Amino acid sequence: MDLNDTPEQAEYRAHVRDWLERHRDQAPPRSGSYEDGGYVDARRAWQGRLAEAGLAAVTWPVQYGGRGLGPIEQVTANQEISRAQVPGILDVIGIGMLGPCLIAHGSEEQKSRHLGPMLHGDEVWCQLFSEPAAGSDLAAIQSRAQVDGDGGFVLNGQKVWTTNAQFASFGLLLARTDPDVPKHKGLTMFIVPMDAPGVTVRGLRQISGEAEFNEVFLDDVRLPADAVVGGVGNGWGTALTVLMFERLTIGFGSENFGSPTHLAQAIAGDETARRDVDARRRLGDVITELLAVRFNGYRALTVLSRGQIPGPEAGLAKVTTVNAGVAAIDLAVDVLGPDALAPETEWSYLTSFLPGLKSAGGTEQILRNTIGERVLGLPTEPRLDKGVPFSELRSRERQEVRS
Amino acid sequence: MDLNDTPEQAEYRAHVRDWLERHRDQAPPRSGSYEDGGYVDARRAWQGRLAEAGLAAVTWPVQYGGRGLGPIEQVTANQEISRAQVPGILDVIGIGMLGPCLIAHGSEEQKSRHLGPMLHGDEVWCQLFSEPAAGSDLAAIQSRAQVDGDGGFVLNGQKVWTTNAQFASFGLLLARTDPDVPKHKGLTMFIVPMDAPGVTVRGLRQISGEAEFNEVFLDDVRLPADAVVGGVGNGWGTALTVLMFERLTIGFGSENFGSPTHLAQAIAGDETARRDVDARRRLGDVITELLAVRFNGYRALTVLSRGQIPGPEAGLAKVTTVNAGVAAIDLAVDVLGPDALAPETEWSYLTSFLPGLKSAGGTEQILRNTIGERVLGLPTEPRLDKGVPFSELRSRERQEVRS
Amino acid sequence: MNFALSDEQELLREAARAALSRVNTVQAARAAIEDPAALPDLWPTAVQAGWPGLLIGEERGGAGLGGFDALLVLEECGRVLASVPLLGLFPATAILDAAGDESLESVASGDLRPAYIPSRPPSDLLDGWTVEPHSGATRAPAPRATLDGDRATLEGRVAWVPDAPGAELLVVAGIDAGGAPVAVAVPAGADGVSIEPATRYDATRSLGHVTFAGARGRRLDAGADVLIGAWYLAQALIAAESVGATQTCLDVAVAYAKERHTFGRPIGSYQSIKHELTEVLRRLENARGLQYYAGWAHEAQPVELPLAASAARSAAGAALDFAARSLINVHGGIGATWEHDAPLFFRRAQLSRRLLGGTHDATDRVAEQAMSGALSGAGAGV
Amino acid sequence: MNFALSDEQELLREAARAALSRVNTVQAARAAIEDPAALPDLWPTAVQAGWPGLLIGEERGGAGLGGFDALLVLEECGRVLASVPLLGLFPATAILDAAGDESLESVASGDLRPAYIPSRPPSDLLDGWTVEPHSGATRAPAPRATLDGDRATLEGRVAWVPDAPGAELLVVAGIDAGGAPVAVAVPAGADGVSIEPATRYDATRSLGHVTFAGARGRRLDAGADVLIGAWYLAQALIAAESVGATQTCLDVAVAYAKERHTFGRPIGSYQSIKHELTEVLRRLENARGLQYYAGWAHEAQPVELPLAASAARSAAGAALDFAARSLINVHGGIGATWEHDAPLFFRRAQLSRRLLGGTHDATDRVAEQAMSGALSGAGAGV
Repeated sequence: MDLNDTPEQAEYRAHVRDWLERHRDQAPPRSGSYEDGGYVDARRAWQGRLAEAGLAAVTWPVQYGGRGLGPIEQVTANQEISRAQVPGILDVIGIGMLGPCLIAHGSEEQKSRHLGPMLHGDEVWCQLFSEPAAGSDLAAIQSRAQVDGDGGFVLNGQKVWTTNAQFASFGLLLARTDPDVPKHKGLTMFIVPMDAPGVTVRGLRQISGEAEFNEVFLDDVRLPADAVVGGVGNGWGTALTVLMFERLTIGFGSENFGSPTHLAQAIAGDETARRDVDARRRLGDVITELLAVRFNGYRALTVLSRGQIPGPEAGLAKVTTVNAGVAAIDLAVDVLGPDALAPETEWSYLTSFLPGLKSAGGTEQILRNTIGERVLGLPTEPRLDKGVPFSELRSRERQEVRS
Repeated sequence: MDLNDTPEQAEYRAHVRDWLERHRDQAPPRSGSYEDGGYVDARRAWQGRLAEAGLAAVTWPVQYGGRGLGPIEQVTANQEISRAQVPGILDVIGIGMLGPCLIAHGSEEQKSRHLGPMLHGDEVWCQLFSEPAAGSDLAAIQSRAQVDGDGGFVLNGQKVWTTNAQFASFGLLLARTDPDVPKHKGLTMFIVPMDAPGVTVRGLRQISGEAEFNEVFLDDVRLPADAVVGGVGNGWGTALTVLMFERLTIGFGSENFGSPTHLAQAIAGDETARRDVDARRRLGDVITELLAVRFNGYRALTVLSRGQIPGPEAGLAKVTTVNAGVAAIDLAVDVLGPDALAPETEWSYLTSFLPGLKSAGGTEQILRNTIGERVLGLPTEPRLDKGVPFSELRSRERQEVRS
Repeated sequence: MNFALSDEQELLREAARAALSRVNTVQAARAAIEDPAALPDLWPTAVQAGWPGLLIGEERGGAGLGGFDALLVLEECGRVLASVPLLGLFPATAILDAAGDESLESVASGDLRPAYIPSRPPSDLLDGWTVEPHSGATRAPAPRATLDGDRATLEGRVAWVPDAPGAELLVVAGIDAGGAPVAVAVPAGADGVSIEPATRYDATRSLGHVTFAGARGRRLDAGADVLIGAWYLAQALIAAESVGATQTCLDVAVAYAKERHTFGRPIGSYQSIKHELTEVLRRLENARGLQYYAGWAHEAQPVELPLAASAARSAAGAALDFAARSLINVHGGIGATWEHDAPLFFRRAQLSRRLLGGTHDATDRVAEQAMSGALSGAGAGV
Repeated sequence: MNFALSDEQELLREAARAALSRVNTVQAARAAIEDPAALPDLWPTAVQAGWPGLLIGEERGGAGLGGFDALLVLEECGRVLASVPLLGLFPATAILDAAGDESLESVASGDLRPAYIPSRPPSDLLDGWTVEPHSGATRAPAPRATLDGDRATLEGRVAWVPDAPGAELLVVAGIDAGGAPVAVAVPAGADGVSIEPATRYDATRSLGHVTFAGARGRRLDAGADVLIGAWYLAQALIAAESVGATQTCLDVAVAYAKERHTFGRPIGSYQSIKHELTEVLRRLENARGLQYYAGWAHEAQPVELPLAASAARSAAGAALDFAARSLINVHGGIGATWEHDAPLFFRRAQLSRRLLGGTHDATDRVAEQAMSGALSGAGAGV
């Protein structure tokens, strides 16, 4: 039981800290608007610097530009980047989830063409999985990829909740190539250039008024045969790799929504709230939950550093973090009053942001199903869609709603 | 919108109040042990007095000894009984639920034989529905009634959660007469003399150590053909009548677990708790919930007095009442400390009593299913037991658990 | 015993619903977040419906209806997020009517729009009449009135006053030099009065910080009981408005849960969705029962109004918060997008429960009432 | 970075589990409700396992292990509701060891059983060292020690002390005339000491009200930091015990949910059951993560112990309450019957969270720590 670095880890930390101290004055600000092209370019360039210094893609194999180190070193790098108060990489989705998927399932051509520009921020990637009717039930994807005369494909459909699509160069896209087999079986993964004819990106405004996500429309988008990743009909398995890396990214729950320190300060700063037993109890509950996430993160990291994959229960960290965040904001607004809901405040932003986050990456209900079944071994619900061809499933639904 | 009595109601109230004032000194104490035969006998006799005076079975037709009045008069009588600080009827289950079922489904012989002694407390009744494997899923009853040579029946099985069985003269029992049809179809309702050979009653101790309920074992109990109520194979429909009257009884939620007044006094009496914002807020929440139950009860009563049946949402009063009760006890013990958990206290009793009550009369989950489907019109869950013969269902389950 | 709406009340409710249906108020609530001018002026609708005179006696040109009826109107406004300045109007007219003020005819006709400038009466941990702080939990004293016969001069500031911007007559709950409550009517345009408009998060809610610096008005013939009644009427009104909004949240969520499919089933068939929506229903019905209690107490049992209105406020504020979050959850990500109606109800929920003392304060008052013995008599019977 | 149990710790846990498995402690917990004599004496088991010396240095005959290890032992006791007087023992030995007291060898060998007589250190809304009130929320001052060189005379009363009955040496956190903390060791049999046994609701929990009336003992060489450390060690210990009990609640409930059928399906396939049990898991794992944090802080980062132990206590107390109620709910009516194990865990949950200041008090201390800035450094890194 030791939270200190081993000598090797300490050496790596010193290297990272030293590099950051020498270069931190070249970093762009930590926050800025992604609508501002200049800011995005500065973040791309900074990602390139981090990559050159070995602070990005720490766990990627050396042959693809990574450092070939373990998850603890990745966390170390992140900790030091945070400590230096500089921004981290821009393309968290590409480097954290899509790149590792390409490394696992991509062809040699795909890897050599894409991994370098991804790593250095020259080409940002986005994940084109979710659809309006395929969120929790991801395998219900309706986007169609039909074979055309040349052995290539023609894509039609709509994607949603796509982060970074507005400035991404490529997307990793899941589409249905065969509707006449059960729904998990007819899917294929593709690489889509975001500037291909027929691709349209539209910002999706959230409660807060900001466009945190995008919708992506695909109208007769033509793709060559070598755009396929992992083989035709193997899209579900390829997608699961991405989702596994997504879980690892979210699972550590190192990210807190709304600084607990700010919350504590806000309460401590109000003479009445400081002595209000109820406000104190609510603050104590929030802090307790967030501390639990942090120390369970260390437990998961220990497992990971031993070469094992943490179980799905790591996903509970997201539930805890989001719900504690909601409770924290609620308390802050109770204490500070309506002024906390002025547009420019941290509290107002989070009040709007968190309700949407609850379903990002799968709703809490789906997560609890998965954990109940895979961790506790509870029986599954009866499934009405098993083994049924996707096309039949859809017409059945349409009928039901009409009746 | 008027909570006052109409002139007719006021007259009835005056009659009841007058009678109670003249007879209250003859009443037994409001609480006592049901293990004490003397106390039970006193309560039987008192029920007889109430019945004679028209204060019991207020809504039963006059021809069966009732007053033929409406639900408001029944509530009025209950209010006055409570105000006079005397006990009400002993056999709430018989008069509130089983008698009305006999009136609806019983033969003339059954009515003339049983309703009188039931009403006057000479013969107490119990409800023999629930079984160890048939609680929420009541139609899964396994007790078997097989036809014998004389056209009578032989009963075998086990019932549970039977209130008053230890001193009841008769039970209304649901048993399976045909296992080879789907589960709702093979059931029949019977009248069982509790002193019949083969009937064994055993107290079922609760967390508190008291036997609030009983188990009833049935071993080759012989019943004549005229013990059937409502026809062979019609048991489910007959049972639904009982359950509807049960819902009306519980639905008003007039009963609070743990007096909110006592709770408020306990908090007001502790100098620290009186000024503890958290304790106050929790008290305020409990009181708010209980007030809502009371005023929704008036709404339901208004519906009822117009000859309509309140919807299943009235069952939410039970959820609110039990959960508010749990919150109330929790607060009381927090404020008073471990001494509140001494065996003789009201708080200690309720701490033990309420967890069991949560599932009495159907779990909260089942209630929420029913209300979600019947009130909000939400779709049902897929059912795996529909149309399947009961005997096949059972063997399927056994196999699953083994696998 | 009859605890249901009368035929007249059903009609009043239908009329309010019809009047409000002429404008797409929900759409306007969204547009107004970016452009406050997009909010339709519903005062003419209110005047046409006769709401300004609803609580004013018939002899003064009003309709002579009761608090229960006013609550039904607010419930309808809440259903569609209509921005009608009734939270300011109704308590103000209740005070003016009790005082038999000279302005009543103009108010009843809709020619003079009054707004209630509230003060929170003492009766719990906090002593004395206080007002909303501009920021933070520490409360400020109510405006101080220096009296000179029928005239009163006011000093002080009240923050986050609903419907203050645009009002023509301010009906103020202040305190005199000895801390006793005084009701004062001040024209909004009088010297020494300033109203700083403030909108936060929910664009349909017109708020203002009202400052009195030597503002002169007339003292109203209304005592502590009238001012206490006005405060609790305001609590009940905002509760009823939340009940209406909660009903819409439930209706929209239920409709979606029947239609949206995952894993081959409508999502409303899953227990997690079904039970959550049943919980919305439970909270809604509880809040509505307490709204009726508050309306009944206002008309028939004023001694129970503090308990009833506080309980209604507490239950309804929490119900709407829960319902708005459920509405978003049931919709998944789409429920948190700008074009969906769910965020508008969410915004309403978040701001509303922090106004007029806030819902937690109302819960505290329920506790205080219970501890001081108001409970035993609550609601007739038993 | 390594936040997992060492091989030695795994072995210690296995050994504890094996030692406790020799008696059916859950069965005994039920029998003891009616007959306290039915409770087995597990002190010999503790002695054999070496627990009395666990926290005592090897040079004094102890094992020289740390707080983390003590927590693992308590977790195992909690799993099976074993009644071993460790809540009294471990904090007492921690104080005696820090003071280098003369009794250490006898304590380490198990010949002399000490019990910690706690006082709650100041650091939140309540000022000064206080002790459990006998009833009600208003706290009493800690026992007052009149000093005379190495000797101390105690006056005062501490209620609801775990493991006081049967202890031979009382290790008391008192205050001197100036209110400063003083550690005093008093033989339980000394004049002026009385211990009134008190059992409430959970028969496995031996409690006592301890009164000092001019009781004379020896002053221990242990300052405020040691007494504060003992209080938070006690908080962490009762947390770990609750973590163990929560684990059993989850295991039993999950097993039943797989086996019990309604409407043709195992009940664990229904979302309401599945999600509730997942919530038990979430709370359990959070509490366990914080138990590890507290154990780590006790050994490696004492400045974070108040935050860590309070957080662990707060999370574990709530987790066990939730888990015990879930265990009953999942079983339906049968879970509330005398013969079932669920009520025993329920009793444990209800009493435990009211002892040693109570879980709400621990939550309050987390808040105080956060507000006084302890948070920024919490748990290395970031």
